[in-house]
Amino acid sequence: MPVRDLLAGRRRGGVPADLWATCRKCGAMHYRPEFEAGLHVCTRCDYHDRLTVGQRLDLLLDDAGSFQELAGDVLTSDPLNFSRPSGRYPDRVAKAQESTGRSEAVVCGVGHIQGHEVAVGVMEFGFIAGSMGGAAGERIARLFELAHERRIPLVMVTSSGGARQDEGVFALMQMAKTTAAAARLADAGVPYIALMADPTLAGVTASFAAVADVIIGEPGATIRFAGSRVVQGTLSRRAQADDHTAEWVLRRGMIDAVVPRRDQRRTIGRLIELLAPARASRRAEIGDTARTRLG
Amino acid sequence: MPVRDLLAGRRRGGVPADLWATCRKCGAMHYRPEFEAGLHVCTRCDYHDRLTVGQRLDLLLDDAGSFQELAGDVLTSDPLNFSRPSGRYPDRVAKAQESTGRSEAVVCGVGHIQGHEVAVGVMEFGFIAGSMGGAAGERIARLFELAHERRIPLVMVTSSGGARQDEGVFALMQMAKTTAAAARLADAGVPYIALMADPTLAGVTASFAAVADVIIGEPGATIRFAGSRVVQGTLSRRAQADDHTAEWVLRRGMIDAVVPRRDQRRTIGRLIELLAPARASRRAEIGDTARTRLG
Amino acid sequence: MLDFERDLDELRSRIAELEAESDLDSASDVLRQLELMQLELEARTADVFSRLTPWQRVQLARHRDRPHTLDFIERMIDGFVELHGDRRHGDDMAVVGGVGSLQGRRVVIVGHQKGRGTRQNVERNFGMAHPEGYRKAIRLFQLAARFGLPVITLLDTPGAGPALEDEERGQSWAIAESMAVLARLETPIVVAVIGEGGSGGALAMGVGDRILMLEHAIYSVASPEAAAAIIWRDSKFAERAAEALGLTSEVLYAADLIDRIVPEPPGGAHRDYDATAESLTAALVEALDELQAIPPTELVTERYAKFRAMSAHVESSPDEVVVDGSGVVPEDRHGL
Amino acid sequence: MLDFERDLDELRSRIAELEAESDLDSASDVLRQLELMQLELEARTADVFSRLTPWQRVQLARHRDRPHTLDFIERMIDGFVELHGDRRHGDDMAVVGGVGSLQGRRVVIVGHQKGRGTRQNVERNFGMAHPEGYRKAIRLFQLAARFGLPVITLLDTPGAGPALEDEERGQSWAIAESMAVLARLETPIVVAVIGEGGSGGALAMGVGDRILMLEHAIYSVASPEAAAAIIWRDSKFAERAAEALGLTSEVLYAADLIDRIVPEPPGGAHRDYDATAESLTAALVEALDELQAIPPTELVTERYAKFRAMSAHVESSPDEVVVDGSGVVPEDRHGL
Ligand SMILES: [Zn+2]
Ligand SMILES: [Zn+2]
Repeated sequence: MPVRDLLAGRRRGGVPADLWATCRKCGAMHYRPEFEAGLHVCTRCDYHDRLTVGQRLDLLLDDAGSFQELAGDVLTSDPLNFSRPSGRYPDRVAKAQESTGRSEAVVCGVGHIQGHEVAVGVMEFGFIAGSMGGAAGERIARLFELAHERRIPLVMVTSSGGARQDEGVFALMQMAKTTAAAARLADAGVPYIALMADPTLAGVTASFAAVADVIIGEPGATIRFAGSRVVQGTLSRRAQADDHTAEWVLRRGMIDAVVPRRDQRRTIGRLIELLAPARASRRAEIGDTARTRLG
Repeated sequence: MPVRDLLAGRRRGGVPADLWATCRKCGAMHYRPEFEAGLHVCTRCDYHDRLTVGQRLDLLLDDAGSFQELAGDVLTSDPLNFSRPSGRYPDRVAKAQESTGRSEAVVCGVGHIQGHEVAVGVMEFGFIAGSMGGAAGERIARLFELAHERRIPLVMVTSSGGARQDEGVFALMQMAKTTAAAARLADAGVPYIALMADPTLAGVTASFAAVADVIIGEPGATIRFAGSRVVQGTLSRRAQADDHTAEWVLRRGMIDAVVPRRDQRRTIGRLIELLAPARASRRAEIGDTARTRLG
Repeated sequence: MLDFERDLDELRSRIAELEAESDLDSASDVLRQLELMQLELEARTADVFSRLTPWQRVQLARHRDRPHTLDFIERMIDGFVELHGDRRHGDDMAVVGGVGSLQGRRVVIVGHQKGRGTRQNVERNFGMAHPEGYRKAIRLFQLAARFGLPVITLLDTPGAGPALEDEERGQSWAIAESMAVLARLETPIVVAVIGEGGSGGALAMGVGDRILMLEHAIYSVASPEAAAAIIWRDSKFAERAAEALGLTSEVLYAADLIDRIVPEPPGGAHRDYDATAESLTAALVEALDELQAIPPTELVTERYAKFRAMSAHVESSPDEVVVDGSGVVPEDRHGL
Repeated sequence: MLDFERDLDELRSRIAELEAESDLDSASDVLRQLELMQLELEARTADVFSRLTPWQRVQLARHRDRPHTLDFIERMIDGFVELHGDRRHGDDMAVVGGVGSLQGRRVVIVGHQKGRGTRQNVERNFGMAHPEGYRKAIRLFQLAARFGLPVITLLDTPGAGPALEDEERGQSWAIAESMAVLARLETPIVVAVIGEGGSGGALAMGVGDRILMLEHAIYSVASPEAAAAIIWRDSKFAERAAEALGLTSEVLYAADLIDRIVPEPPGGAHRDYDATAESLTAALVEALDELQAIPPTELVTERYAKFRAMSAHVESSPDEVVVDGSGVVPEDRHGL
């Protein structure tokens, strides 16, 4: 490990923090190179740790390098002139942009999974808790519309605390907007697969994520309607640590499967193969048109 | 009371049975003329006693005398050459026909409710426990098709133990046949209202009855999937007397309302008024055609 | 009785006392005094209500005497038949719905239903719908479309039920499905926020062609208390959250997120149910009559465009979204 | 081991013993003896199975070693992805389903799933689906139609769950809705009764364009035990009920209630899973390929006609159904 990394690492009890990864779920310590080689999965409790958009694209796409971003210049505005103790909203956005290297809490675009051209959206929890405001909602809606126009399957990886409070009802309405866009895609017979990663909460669970044709959960991911602070508050009486995991919602019939990270690309690829509407023949009609239009 | 009636009545403890009606639910004894004036409703427990087809049509239609029966000549056959300890199937049918004065366990036709022309089907529990065999299924399917063709609302009054065992899989298939006919009516935008009377069980509950647009239960009616003898057998562990009443299934979200007998015609009439597709205008287009075709 | 109502109420009591003491034969100066006090009450009411803070609006929207869905149905709908149940799990008392007619127009009307008093509030779960409530609503929406009836929804909920049993039965899935169904429902839909428009629990029934809002109703991404808990990590900052969230009808109308503010009688909806219902009826009838003229498929297209346009975002280089070297989002959609 | 299998099994054991004792170098008379015994086994199997009573067929259909839905999926479907849950209440283990390909044809396949052994049987509720099982199936049927995939259903259940909790969640409603959805599903549907086709619980997933039935499967209006309880008021008359109910594939084929009997290997499906799966695959593929050529809306029309024709009734004066003075049922429908 280079000295500058050691110095950069925050230290805990004398251990260079960056050299060790602590499981968010069970607290187990993992030697970081091994943890990363194991796709950020806890070997003790099987919790699948949060990934950055970059890590996720690497894992999901055949070739993350050829991913083409859509609507990357759609950025947040500050409709309510919102301010929190932790800072003005635009400053918080700027800080999130800086720390994540992403311009919003969701990155959308086109890539390939197991050889299939796919519309892909990945949420970045590191960006203001992956919250959905107007810009994120706009990007997601455009992604659904792109998949619709080009008749290519859509894959969304969700990780979000819900609607972004700082945009008030503007953020709330993104639930309706993205859900309506997803519903139109379903009517068009184009498959949409959601991969719910840790955590998928509130306004994201209860909108475009829940209406996917097939929903896959990541092991250990928290999936819930109530936001985390709401649950810590007075409203829910008996929520427990093990409630609301992917495994829990699977038992309750809400998702189709819990799939470990190492198998996700293959499983999603297979689902696309099985659900995509007669690709071979349609490609000639629609795919080519889209490609022509796209240059 | 004429002497011949007194003689005809079976006697219980010296009381002429016909002079008194015993509540099937709570055992209360009611002076029959009062009981009948009260529409066969128990004044103690509000149980709505079973009615004959004739009584039901009197209660439901504006003018039972102008009821026109449909497919009354569709009669049961004996596809399995079935025999029970209680007799050969055709003999049991003949006996039922004699005792009820009806040719099958369901009587279908056209009448008027609150001035609306309506396709009406009424099941006769006294006819082999209101069971549905091929003839009943055929009559019901034709009724749905008649309502479809003439675009008139349909009202079904159910009271049945389920599929008629004596016809084996022929009887079972009536579930699919009648449900499919009801589904087609729904697709055509013609309202279908079911009135579940005591008892509505098994193959009738789980077919055309359950897919009605609006389902009304009669107070105290038993409504259930499992047939009565199945429940008395080993399969259901904790069924209790009060389970599976109309009130119970209402609380569980399965029916729309429990409506007392005295209000049923008005409620159904109002529902037809509200749901019937633009009758005034359509009548000219479709109603007249149907009327022409019907002479 | 809210703080800011107290002062008005004292005046109101004095008028009532004076009225009780006086009679038709009272001296004309007593009658004149009464008239003056009436005028003063009106002026002071107008004054107080013109200066309400967002937090006071929240309190009004939640006023225990505020008319709820069934109060409106009773006054607006003729021949109402309540329809119960989701045909799957239960009959949620926090959502009521049925068929009836509004000034001669056949409608399906569905709304959140709050209770009054402890017993009713428990029964109605404080207006917080369970999943089966949304599924009942979905069933009624589909019934409406099947028979060509327009849909009216009345929004009045602190939010969807957040209890463990709500999670168990898929609260998120029920809400999302309700929005998805409404988004494509081929019949006119008019939404009216009548009290608390609380978050996703309200929006679940809030996707429509026209969004009306009673003057003192609120509509919010989260309850002020929840937002305070999220933002200030302390629900005591609810008043401040109410100010920050932009939840009043005026803010939302200015932001184009709602279509119309429906005026309430002086002193708020709870001062005069009949007048409020009349005001809402007029607005609903106008909206329905406009929509009735539009073909259902077109309604769905316009409804999509309406919600599609609800956003607040900027594009660093508009009209140039680069995928594969050229724009994929047609220019004509940027306006949405 | 069923009674009538015991005799065959003794012979089978003796063959196995002799085979174990002998080797490649054994005297040719030993080998000849073995061969003769093999032939005898085959002949006796054929004989026993040609004379099976309906009750014995019931026992075969319920044989604890009989292949179940997942055994078939494992052998017939490539790249199967199981999809879980009804998105409303739970994931019923008594119904399994998912997507995969059958000899290169993309399909949605759904079936009842029985367990083996106590633990599995409890988990799978003995193959008796709960309402959420049918609702999962409905979801998958609709998914199939959305993406233009044909549906295969495998029927193998004693009947739908009759417990109080099944009633609570609307067992009747789930079954009826499943039939209503299948009746109108715009995609080919092939039904195969693979074991016990028990009453409405089986028929819920049994509405399709082609109804296949494994040779020794049964399909019945009620389980023989339930029918015996209803008819003789004693479930001990099950054997007699089995005879009376007409539940074998031959009877149903003769009655035109099923379209095709799928042969099982000698000794029954449980003797050779692979051969049974191959036999079923061939029948499914043939049915699918026939149906694939028919436009979906036509499929729905023909499917309706198919079930519409399933009856056994007489008309005292055919073609004269009198309403308002003239016939309402068009003549061309009498043939259905
Ligand atoms: Zn761990
Ligand atoms: Zn009684």
